[in-house]
Amino acid sequence: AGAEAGAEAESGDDEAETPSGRVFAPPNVRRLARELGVDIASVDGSGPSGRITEGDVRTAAEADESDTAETADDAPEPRSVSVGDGESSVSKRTTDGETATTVESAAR
Amino acid sequence: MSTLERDPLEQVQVLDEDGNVVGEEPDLSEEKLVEMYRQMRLARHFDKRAVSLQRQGRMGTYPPLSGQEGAQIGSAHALDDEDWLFPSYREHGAAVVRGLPLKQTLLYWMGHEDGNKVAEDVNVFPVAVPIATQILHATGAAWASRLKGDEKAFLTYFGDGATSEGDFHEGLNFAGVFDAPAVFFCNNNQWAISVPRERQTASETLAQKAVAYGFEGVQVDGMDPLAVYKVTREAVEKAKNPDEGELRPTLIEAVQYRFGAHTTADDPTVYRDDDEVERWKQKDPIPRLESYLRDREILDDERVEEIQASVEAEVADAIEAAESVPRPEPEEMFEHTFAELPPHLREQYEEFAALRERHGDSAFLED
Amino acid sequence: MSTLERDPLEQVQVLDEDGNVVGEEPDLSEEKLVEMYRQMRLARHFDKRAVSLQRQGRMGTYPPLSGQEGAQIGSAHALDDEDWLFPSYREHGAAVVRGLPLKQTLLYWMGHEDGNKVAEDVNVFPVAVPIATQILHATGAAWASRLKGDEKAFLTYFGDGATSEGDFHEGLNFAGVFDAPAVFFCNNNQWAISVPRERQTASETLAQKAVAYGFEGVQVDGMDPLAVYKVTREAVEKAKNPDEGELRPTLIEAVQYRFGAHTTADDPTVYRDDDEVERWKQKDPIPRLESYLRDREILDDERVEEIQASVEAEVADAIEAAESVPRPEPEEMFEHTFAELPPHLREQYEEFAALRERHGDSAFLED
Amino acid sequence: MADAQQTQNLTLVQSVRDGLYTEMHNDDEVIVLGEDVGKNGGVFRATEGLYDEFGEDRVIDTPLAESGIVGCSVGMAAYGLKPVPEIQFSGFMYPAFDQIVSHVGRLRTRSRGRFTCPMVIRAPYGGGIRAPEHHSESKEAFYAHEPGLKVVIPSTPYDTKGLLISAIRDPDPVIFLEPKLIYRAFRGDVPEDDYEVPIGEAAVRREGEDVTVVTWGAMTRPTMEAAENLAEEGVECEVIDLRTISPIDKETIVESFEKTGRAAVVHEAPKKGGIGGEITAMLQEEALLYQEAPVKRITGFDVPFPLYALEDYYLPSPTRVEEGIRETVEF
Amino acid sequence: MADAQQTQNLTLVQSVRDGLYTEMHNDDEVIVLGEDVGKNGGVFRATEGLYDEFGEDRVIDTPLAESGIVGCSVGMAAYGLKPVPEIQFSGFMYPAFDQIVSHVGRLRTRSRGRFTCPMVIRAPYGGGIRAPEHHSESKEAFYAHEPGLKVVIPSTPYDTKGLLISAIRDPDPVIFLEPKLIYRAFRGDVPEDDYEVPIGEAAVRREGEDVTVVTWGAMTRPTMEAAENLAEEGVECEVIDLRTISPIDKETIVESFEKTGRAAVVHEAPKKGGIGGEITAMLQEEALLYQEAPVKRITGFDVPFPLYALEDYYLPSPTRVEEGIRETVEF
Ligand SMILES: Cc1ncc(C[n+]2csc(CCOP(=O)(O)OP(=O)(O)O)c2C)c(N)n1
Ligand SMILES: Cc1ncc(C[n+]2csc(CCOP(=O)(O)OP(=O)(O)O)c2C)c(N)n1
Ligand SMILES: [Mg+2]
Ligand SMILES: [Mg+2]
Ligand SMILES: [Mg+2]
Repeated sequence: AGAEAGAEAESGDDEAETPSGRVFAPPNVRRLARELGVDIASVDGSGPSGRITEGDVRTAAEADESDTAETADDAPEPRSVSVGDGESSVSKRTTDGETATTVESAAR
Repeated sequence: MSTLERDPLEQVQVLDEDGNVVGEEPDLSEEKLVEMYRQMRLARHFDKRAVSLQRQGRMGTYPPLSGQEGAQIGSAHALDDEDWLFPSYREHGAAVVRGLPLKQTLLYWMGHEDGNKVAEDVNVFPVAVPIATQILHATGAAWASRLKGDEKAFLTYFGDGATSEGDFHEGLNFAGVFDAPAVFFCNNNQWAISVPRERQTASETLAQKAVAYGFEGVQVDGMDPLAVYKVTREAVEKAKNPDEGELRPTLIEAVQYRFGAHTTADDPTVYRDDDEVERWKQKDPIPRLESYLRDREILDDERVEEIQASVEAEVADAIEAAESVPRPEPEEMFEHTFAELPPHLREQYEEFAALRERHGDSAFLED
Repeated sequence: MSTLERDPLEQVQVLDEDGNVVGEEPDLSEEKLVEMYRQMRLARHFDKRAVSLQRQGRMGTYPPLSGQEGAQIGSAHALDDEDWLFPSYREHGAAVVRGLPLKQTLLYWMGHEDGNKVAEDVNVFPVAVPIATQILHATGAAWASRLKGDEKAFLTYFGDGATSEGDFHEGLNFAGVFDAPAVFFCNNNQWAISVPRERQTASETLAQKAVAYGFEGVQVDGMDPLAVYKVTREAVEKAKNPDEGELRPTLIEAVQYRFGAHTTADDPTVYRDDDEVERWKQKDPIPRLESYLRDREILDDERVEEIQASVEAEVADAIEAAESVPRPEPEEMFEHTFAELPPHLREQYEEFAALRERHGDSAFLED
Repeated sequence: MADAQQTQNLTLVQSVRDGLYTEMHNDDEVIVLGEDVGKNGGVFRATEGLYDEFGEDRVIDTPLAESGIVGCSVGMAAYGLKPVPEIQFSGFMYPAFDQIVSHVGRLRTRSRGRFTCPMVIRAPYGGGIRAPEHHSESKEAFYAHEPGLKVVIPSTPYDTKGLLISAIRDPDPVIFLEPKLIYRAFRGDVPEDDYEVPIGEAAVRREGEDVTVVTWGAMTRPTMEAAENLAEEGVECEVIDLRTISPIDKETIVESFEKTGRAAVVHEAPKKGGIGGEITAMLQEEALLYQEAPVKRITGFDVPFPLYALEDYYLPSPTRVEEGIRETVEF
Repeated sequence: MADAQQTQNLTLVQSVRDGLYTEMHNDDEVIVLGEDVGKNGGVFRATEGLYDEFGEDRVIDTPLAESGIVGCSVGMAAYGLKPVPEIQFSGFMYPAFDQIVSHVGRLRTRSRGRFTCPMVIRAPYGGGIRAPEHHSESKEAFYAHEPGLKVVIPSTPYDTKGLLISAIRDPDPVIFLEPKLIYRAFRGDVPEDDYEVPIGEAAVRREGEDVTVVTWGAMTRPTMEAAENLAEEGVECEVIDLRTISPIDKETIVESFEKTGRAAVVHEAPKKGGIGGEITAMLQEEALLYQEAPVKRITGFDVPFPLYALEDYYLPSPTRVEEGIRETVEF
């Protein structure tokens, strides 16, 4: 995904209407992807303008589950965040900076 | 000794309370005198109507001027065409003298910026509400005119309360240092809303504050239009053409009284006695000038009635004209912030316009 | 006629430039006179050392006072113990008289807020850098003291330049209206950085500006410590105990000169002539008082040397004391914004502390 | 809250007066000063009767000079009084801006606590009452950016008295801006006794799961109206009345945002550089991962406040608020 | 850029002087006024030689009164001059705040274009030079919140002259804040001729794919240094020098953010109510769907600017900037 994003930027495409290459998702969906261990860059968006929705991520997660072994290597590790409905306690800042770096640069 | 060199504690007077001549009369033609008289009546009538418009909900808060016509009309007449006026917010009478249509004054107090859109040939600056701030603008413009080699005078009005503000001090001080052709005209109407003149400063007169700036200060009976004219005229002439070694600026304290409320939002009975008001009404500038003109047979009953009728018609026309101006288009809000509309304002404007398009004015005007 | 009632154009003097008595001497004991002399020398020596500390990079920008010792020491001595001082930024000498250790003055100019942490029993307000702002603080405190029924005087220092600011005007005007026991002491040292006194205002004196506020103004030879003492003492006494019908405040214009630069960042040769400096050096307050004291055999060579030695030791000690104060802990930045640390500042503090912990001071001090 | 016997039904401006009255009774050091606050009782009657009650040494008409009023208050506060200067309209605080910024908010720090500056600068703020030019300012952001100042804006009669009393008792200076649009718009129960509403704590005016709407002062009304309208469509707003603009009660707004994932801020001040930006930044600093839609700022436009013929177009109206919230919700 | 022959190698403050000099030559209506700007050439020498060149009617030493300086400039501008008042330090703009806010930024609107206020208020701003108290202010946010003002802060000698010339030519008022910390820190090529750098356009100082870092003025240096350090670790910052703080060049910052998905803002002003919040709000309004991490604000602390013994702890340093960016990147 990182390579793609870079290439896209270099190609000078500045129209963001329909994002191609860049992940196009609200932060909470990104969070869900992290929580479910989904590589959000590989998810197709079905929302407005191709936006990735929670549903897209969940669908991808279900697909992943059926194929865990194959994707394990490039999927980001889930953070130490509890999945919940928003009321649950969530450590907003990861305490595991090291892991996060690795994960993020991998994702990039 | 010029009037301006008099001891600032002595008040200049031409007419006494009954209109008798007690000082040297200024050189004014009959025509001019009648014009002044007419404009004073115009201002008085305008004031009455404006207050009533406010009461009827046809205008917002309005600051009445009754009692102060002599100071306004007398001083404004002392200016030459090319001179400039920097008003505060109460000088509707002076503005008329200088060529600002009453309609504009009405529009302004009806909440319409066009009231401040002074015509190119009218040398009047926009109304200044933040007290004393306009004094600096007048000084700056006066100073600029000298830098440009023009020969003009710049008169600014402010109240007794305004003399307490830092900007009063800085404005007069700059004028002294840069010898700006400015006339600082203080309408000391004894009250700053509810605060009496004695609470404003411990100095005996406001005129003597000029001592701090190295130029002349003079106190004049502000309800004597001829005395006001005379003193102001001398100040204007000195501003443009001072004697050797003389500084151009002058501080004029015109001692007067506001008969009515500070604004239509104010209730003066809370803070001052009717007695006091009555006492000052004895000095009313209009009957004073009228009696002077009648004595000289320049006015008679007929003429006075004629004038009153024409004044009433003029005010009625102005009101009609102002009220028939459509409410400004809301888009105008965005237009004059900058010479050109920057992107962020264009966006805001578009969002605004779209909402208005969708919902109509009710999207904004509801409560 | 009290000194304060004199025509403000006349300058009060006790000693002429050679220390000869030309006016009525104030009632001061020999001890007091020697103390004043010593403090003037202390201030002078301190000044020299402070400038040199700055040159050596041991202190930041510093505003020297040489030439102004007479005005500072003379006026500060006129205060009683319970009185208050509201300084500007140049009155290191006056502060010493009032009990502020030199060490604190040094700390302040070394960039250490503790310099402004005045001891509870020292009636000196923090240094005021924004010009003229402290005048209002002095007026307010003076006014508050009267509301509380105290009987104290409040003296504030400011420069010739400060008289142009709005806050000067508002401060003196409030003092007049509320009859505050304030002494407005203007150190007219002829220059506001590079701007000469004549460019500051068109009035002939600064003292006459008091006319605008209804109380007395007086001009004094500010390089004559005895005249300064005398005038200030009268003003202090009047502030606390005015005659019937007399207003408490006084404006004192102490005419003087700063021998050196405005601050160590300033180069006065750009804007003024050496001649002028030399002329004013003839009025140096220190030799003037010294010669007066020698004439009276209160001082002799030996005593003078002794004094000079003790003064040098005192300054050296103060410098050592100031320099041995550790650099303030960065945490202190957060401590005094509010009485209690609010959550957002606690967070910022913690983030800061964590960073410092991780990286040490080099995380901040690099460059 | 006190029981019925001990409460009065007051407008917001009456509650200001009641707060002043109460605290002046409690504490002799409290004095009120400003233009027309004495005999006249204030141009909005916020100090009505205080002059008669406490005398001219404690309710003081000053000359017309805002820097003078605030600068003298600094000296008074340092000398041990607790001045409550009134600035007649918040648009006339600017002449005192230097004293406010350079001294009021710094005296404690500058002197390492030796001198303090307990004072409350009161001023009516905001538009919507067909007032003359310069009378409709709403620039709380100016004061919120100065580190040493607290900024409080009440929106109910109850809060007004409690917050004002807290502000007067606060050992540090407070800028107390009063929404003059709702000075007399409605009444509310106000205990006769003294009580404090703590500075720094927001109030949840309406609970809801769908979107967090942060507002304060006069804008709480159109916001609540919009929230009710939206509720009819099934959109539940959690309306938070900030009450203290500085420092902001981050905990309350973040907690709500973590629940709703969506937010709007409603203020009448111009957008650019307004508090809406600060709140947005806070929310996403603390709770980005909950965020489902951009935080919508519904604000005055970035133009000088117009004369009153257009002011209703300038101020966020219920429909504008509603539309703005909807935009967030439907994102 | 002009070729070598026609350029000078100037410091930033020399470039200020060159800009003034150039435009005063081009346009007789341009005048400079302020404290010590004449014979003394300004306390930072920003007006050096102008008095000799243009005379005392165009380079004017004024009395010590900032409201006077700005208020008179309003009258001068309305009368057809183009005043360039200098306020000696930005901490001393507050006495003029009323004139700036109530008049400078509103004259055009108030008079529906009949009167205008073309002026440039210049002031050195910011900390880091061991200056005395009140000399280190950095409150660009105050001016950015006032709708009718433009706010410009250059960071290079080249931009300084070009922006200053644009500001003087602008038909509307501009607050021109000069980073005094870098007045003499380095030199840069500055064309001898006149040229404009457009107001409202940011400059990308460094391209990068990983994180957008927005800054301006004196903070561009620690930011660039941090960016270089991070590059060694493989983190590529896109550093955007805002240059105009109001109105902000939204397009440039949003475009970058859409590319990087991460951002930090670096300013030396206090955090609360600072421009960092405004930028954060803008980014998420326009590009939330690209956002991968909270926008990090690396700023001065919310305490009064300390005396100089502690100022280095107050100001964002390269390490603080680096750590802040890292936090965003590693989120
Ligand atoms: C800076 C400022 N402070 C306060 C006000 C509110 N205000 C409007 S008029 C007024 C009294 C003015 O008194 P004065 O200067 O005597 O003028 P007058 O109204 O009597 O003509 C006050 C306090 C204001 N407009 N501007
Ligand atoms: C409000 C304000 N404006 C400008 C300055 C910068 N400044 C510091 S000292 C000074 C000159 C002061 O002159 P004066 O009042 O005569 O006092 P002096 O330094 O001569 O003692 C100036 C302009 C400041 N400190 N505060
Ligand atoms: Mg002022
Ligand atoms: Mg009046
Ligand atoms: Mg001086």
